[in-house]
Amino acid sequence: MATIAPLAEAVAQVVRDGDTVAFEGFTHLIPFAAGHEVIRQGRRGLTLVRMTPDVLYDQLIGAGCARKLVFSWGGNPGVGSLHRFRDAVQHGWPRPLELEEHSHAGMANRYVAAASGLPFAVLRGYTGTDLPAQTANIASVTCPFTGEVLTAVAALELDAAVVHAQRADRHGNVQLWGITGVQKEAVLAATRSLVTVEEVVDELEPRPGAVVLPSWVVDYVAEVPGGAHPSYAHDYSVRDNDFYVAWDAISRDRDEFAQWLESIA
Amino acid sequence: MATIAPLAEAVAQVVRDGDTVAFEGFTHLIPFAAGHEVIRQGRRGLTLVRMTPDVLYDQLIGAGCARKLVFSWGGNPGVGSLHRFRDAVQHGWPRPLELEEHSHAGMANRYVAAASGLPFAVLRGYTGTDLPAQTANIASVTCPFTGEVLTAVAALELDAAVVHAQRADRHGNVQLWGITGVQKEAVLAATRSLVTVEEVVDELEPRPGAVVLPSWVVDYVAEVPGGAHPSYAHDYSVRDNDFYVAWDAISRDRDEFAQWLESIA
Amino acid sequence: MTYTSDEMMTVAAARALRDGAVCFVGIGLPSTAANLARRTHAPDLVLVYESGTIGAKPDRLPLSIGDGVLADTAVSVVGVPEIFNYWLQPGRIDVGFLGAAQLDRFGNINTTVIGGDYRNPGVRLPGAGGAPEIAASCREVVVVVRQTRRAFVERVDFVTSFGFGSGPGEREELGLTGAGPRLVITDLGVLRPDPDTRELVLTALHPGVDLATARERTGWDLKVADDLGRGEPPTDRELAVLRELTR
Amino acid sequence: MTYTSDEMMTVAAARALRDGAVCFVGIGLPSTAANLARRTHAPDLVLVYESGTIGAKPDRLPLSIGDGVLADTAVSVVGVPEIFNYWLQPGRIDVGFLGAAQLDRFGNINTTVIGGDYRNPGVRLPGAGGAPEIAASCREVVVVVRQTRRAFVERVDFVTSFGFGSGPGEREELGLTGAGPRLVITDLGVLRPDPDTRELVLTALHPGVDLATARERTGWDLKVADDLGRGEPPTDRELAVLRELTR
Repeated sequence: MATIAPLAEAVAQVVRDGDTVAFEGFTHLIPFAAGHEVIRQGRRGLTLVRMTPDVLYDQLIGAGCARKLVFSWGGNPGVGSLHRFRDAVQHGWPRPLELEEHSHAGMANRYVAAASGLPFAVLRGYTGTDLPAQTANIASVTCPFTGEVLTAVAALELDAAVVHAQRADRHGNVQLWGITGVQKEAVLAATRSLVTVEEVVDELEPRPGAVVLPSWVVDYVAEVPGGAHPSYAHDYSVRDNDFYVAWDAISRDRDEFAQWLESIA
Repeated sequence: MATIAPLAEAVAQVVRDGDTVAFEGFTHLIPFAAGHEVIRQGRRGLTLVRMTPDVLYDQLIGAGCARKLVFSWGGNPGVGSLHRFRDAVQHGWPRPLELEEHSHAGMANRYVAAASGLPFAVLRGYTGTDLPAQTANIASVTCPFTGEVLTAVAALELDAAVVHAQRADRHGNVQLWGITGVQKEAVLAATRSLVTVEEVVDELEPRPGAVVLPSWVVDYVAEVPGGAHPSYAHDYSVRDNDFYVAWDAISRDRDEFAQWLESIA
Repeated sequence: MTYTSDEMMTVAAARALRDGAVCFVGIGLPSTAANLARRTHAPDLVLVYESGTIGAKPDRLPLSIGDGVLADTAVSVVGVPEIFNYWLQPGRIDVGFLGAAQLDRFGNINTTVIGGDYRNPGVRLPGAGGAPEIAASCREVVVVVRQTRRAFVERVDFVTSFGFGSGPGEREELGLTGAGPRLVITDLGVLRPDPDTRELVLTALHPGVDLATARERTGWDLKVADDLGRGEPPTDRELAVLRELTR
Repeated sequence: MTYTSDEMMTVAAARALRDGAVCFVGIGLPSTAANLARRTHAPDLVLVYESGTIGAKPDRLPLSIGDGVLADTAVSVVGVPEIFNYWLQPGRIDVGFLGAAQLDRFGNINTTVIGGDYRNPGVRLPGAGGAPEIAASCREVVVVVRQTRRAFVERVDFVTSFGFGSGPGEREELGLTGAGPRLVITDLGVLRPDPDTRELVLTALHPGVDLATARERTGWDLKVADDLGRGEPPTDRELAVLRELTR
């Protein structure tokens, strides 16, 4: 059964120094508020996992929370590059950032394997590319029936998963809809989980396209209206595209970024 | 793009002698009307595939359409045994029935592999049981990362899949909801597919929990109101439990069964 | 109130489920018992059915695992591949609740064929369904089965679902993470595996059942616990709720 | 109407999509072109985005692959694992529509690192996203990229997405089922792989572009088709729809 708790307490319980942690969200429902709380709590040595690390991960990396990034596409969608990410990779600032890089299909299947309690997943992926030479956790596997050689990826087991959703009920059952990404898989792949929600309601009225996470696979729920801003929560808010554009300038400069960091302290 | 056609034409196009064909449905949405049309058209030598062959498969087997059954649970749910199935297995009547027997988890993963364009799937399954000794298409595979030995099942590629759904729109996009079983996987695993629907509508209004099959992965749609009877279509009809009970007596006796066969001719 | 031995069995099975547990439920007696538990001492019992309904709260007993009432009342409805891969396989389920056509002294279950051989069986049964992986992956398994000499055999004719194989250490060797059958509940009493030998031992009799009957209806030399217990009869409330559910 | 070279490129890319095709669309120029096609000659073009939206019909251009408008207008929205496993991987998609930071003479694409080595890159780019499997599994691939000497290189610094490797037969040897890059559309013209050598050959120039410019902006010795074509300029309608989409 999930515990409904204030954000600071929930983050303190779920995200610990040295954790392998995913703040998932595919453009939609990115748990910014929870990520900022991680920055405030000064977590260090995190292995950050996400298919599409964007501005939130730029912030976490720039704040020095991360030692490693496991990902498949790192950019500011529709705007350009992540400058804090680049600064960490190219200049080791504020600290070096180890990379483990995949394709989306590879990452998605790594989550699926972990959510399924399997040590690996099979896919047709990475073929002919330079990625396997640089990335651990990609191997080959032979079909025992046809002899065909396919790609295997290792399960992506997480210490913690943090996602944002539209709603939870008072038992801690969670409901999210719109573009649902790999949030279910991330929560099921994690030892500990936190879901921030737009609102806690008496009853989860069924919604088309909704994914529901039963309370008994969620550890903490925190009510954080607007907790996905500048990303969005379908039917609750729209994406703040201006912030994403503004981030480009903020993040290009270490001092500007430092000021931004103070603004969320 | 799916073609919307009368049932007889659609069945003639989709199900051919000697096919490996699944009429899927997990208690709910079982495509009885399409199956009866297959009996009327006198198809022979079918390899019938289904996780839960129930009364419809008893009928197809008794009518002599099948040469093989690939399945994981064959019974009359809530009632008892399938007597035509037993008669075929135990006495070869009306013809011998070859069996390939799996667990639900194995069958579901075999469909997933085929729907995913992979030759096999990995699971923790069948361990310690007598099934692998009797069943082809179960093997072992070693994790290239951990060395752990897991179970592999071969992809379940179908010539044809037949399912029933609540609705289609005039483009042939199909919508089904309630218990959705493995219908999506069966259609995606098949070379040819037919969906019978309760009704064809102008617009598929979104529904909670609905699975939508885009028109371009469906070959034929046939409007057959009540086409799942005596099974049911969630929000359209209820399960005719009396028929399932009555089937026990009909199917126990070859002559009674023959009379039933005439009744659908 | 008077009651039948089947009612006693169902009540005993219901009592074995602690409130809040997550329970993977087969149809028939297990489903009846789980729904009885949810209506009595375990209102927060989570029922998971292999048809993909998670947290179903049926207001009447489903006649099949695919009844519409399960989908209508569930917290979440998922596809069949997902229920096995994401929910059962990783060991998220506390209790797997199974029936059996044959059960042997080491808790192995047969629902496939009886007599003859596999290709030429005496009786062809429905087969495995979800049971092999329920027996393997749930944290523990509870079996509900009527105790007869035909059902309680020295060695099952076919291992559809693995219990303890032929003794201690086999589950571990096979890499099975679930603890296996913890409890077998029959119309006569309760059996549990001996912690050392893994053989099923009679640990309690239902009210009014004598030990001789239990021995007689067991196809092997039944071991009996030193502290053989005696179950409580169904309460009036348990019987009333059960009869309301099954009428 | 006057138009920019980017507009010409987008219009040419849109024209390459036949009506009714199922198209896996990356964000940016490919998405603009695909939506332009859907609004002009290809109303039944099926747009699939890696965010899981199938058959999206956005009424305005999405700014990211995860815009709400894609979910609201889609025939079906599925999870990200499903979009890759059930929809892309089995080869159900007709056309994969990709951009590139670097592209080489054999149609290989780099969106990972430029300069230096992988661990110490000159420029760190966003990475692979869905591109490696789009390039591998779609029946064919269309690349939309501005033609510059920096982008059009002899050999990409990093193969993020495989085109033809270093020549004929390599896709087949690797077991790739898709045909690979069929068309590269730039702001200057159109390139296609030579059927024998698989090297990209300039097959058409956009109106007003001279061959010398195309050669100059290519980092390898550009081969030119004997029957070098000349594209049609954007029609007024194409430009009007494009500008309506992107304003």
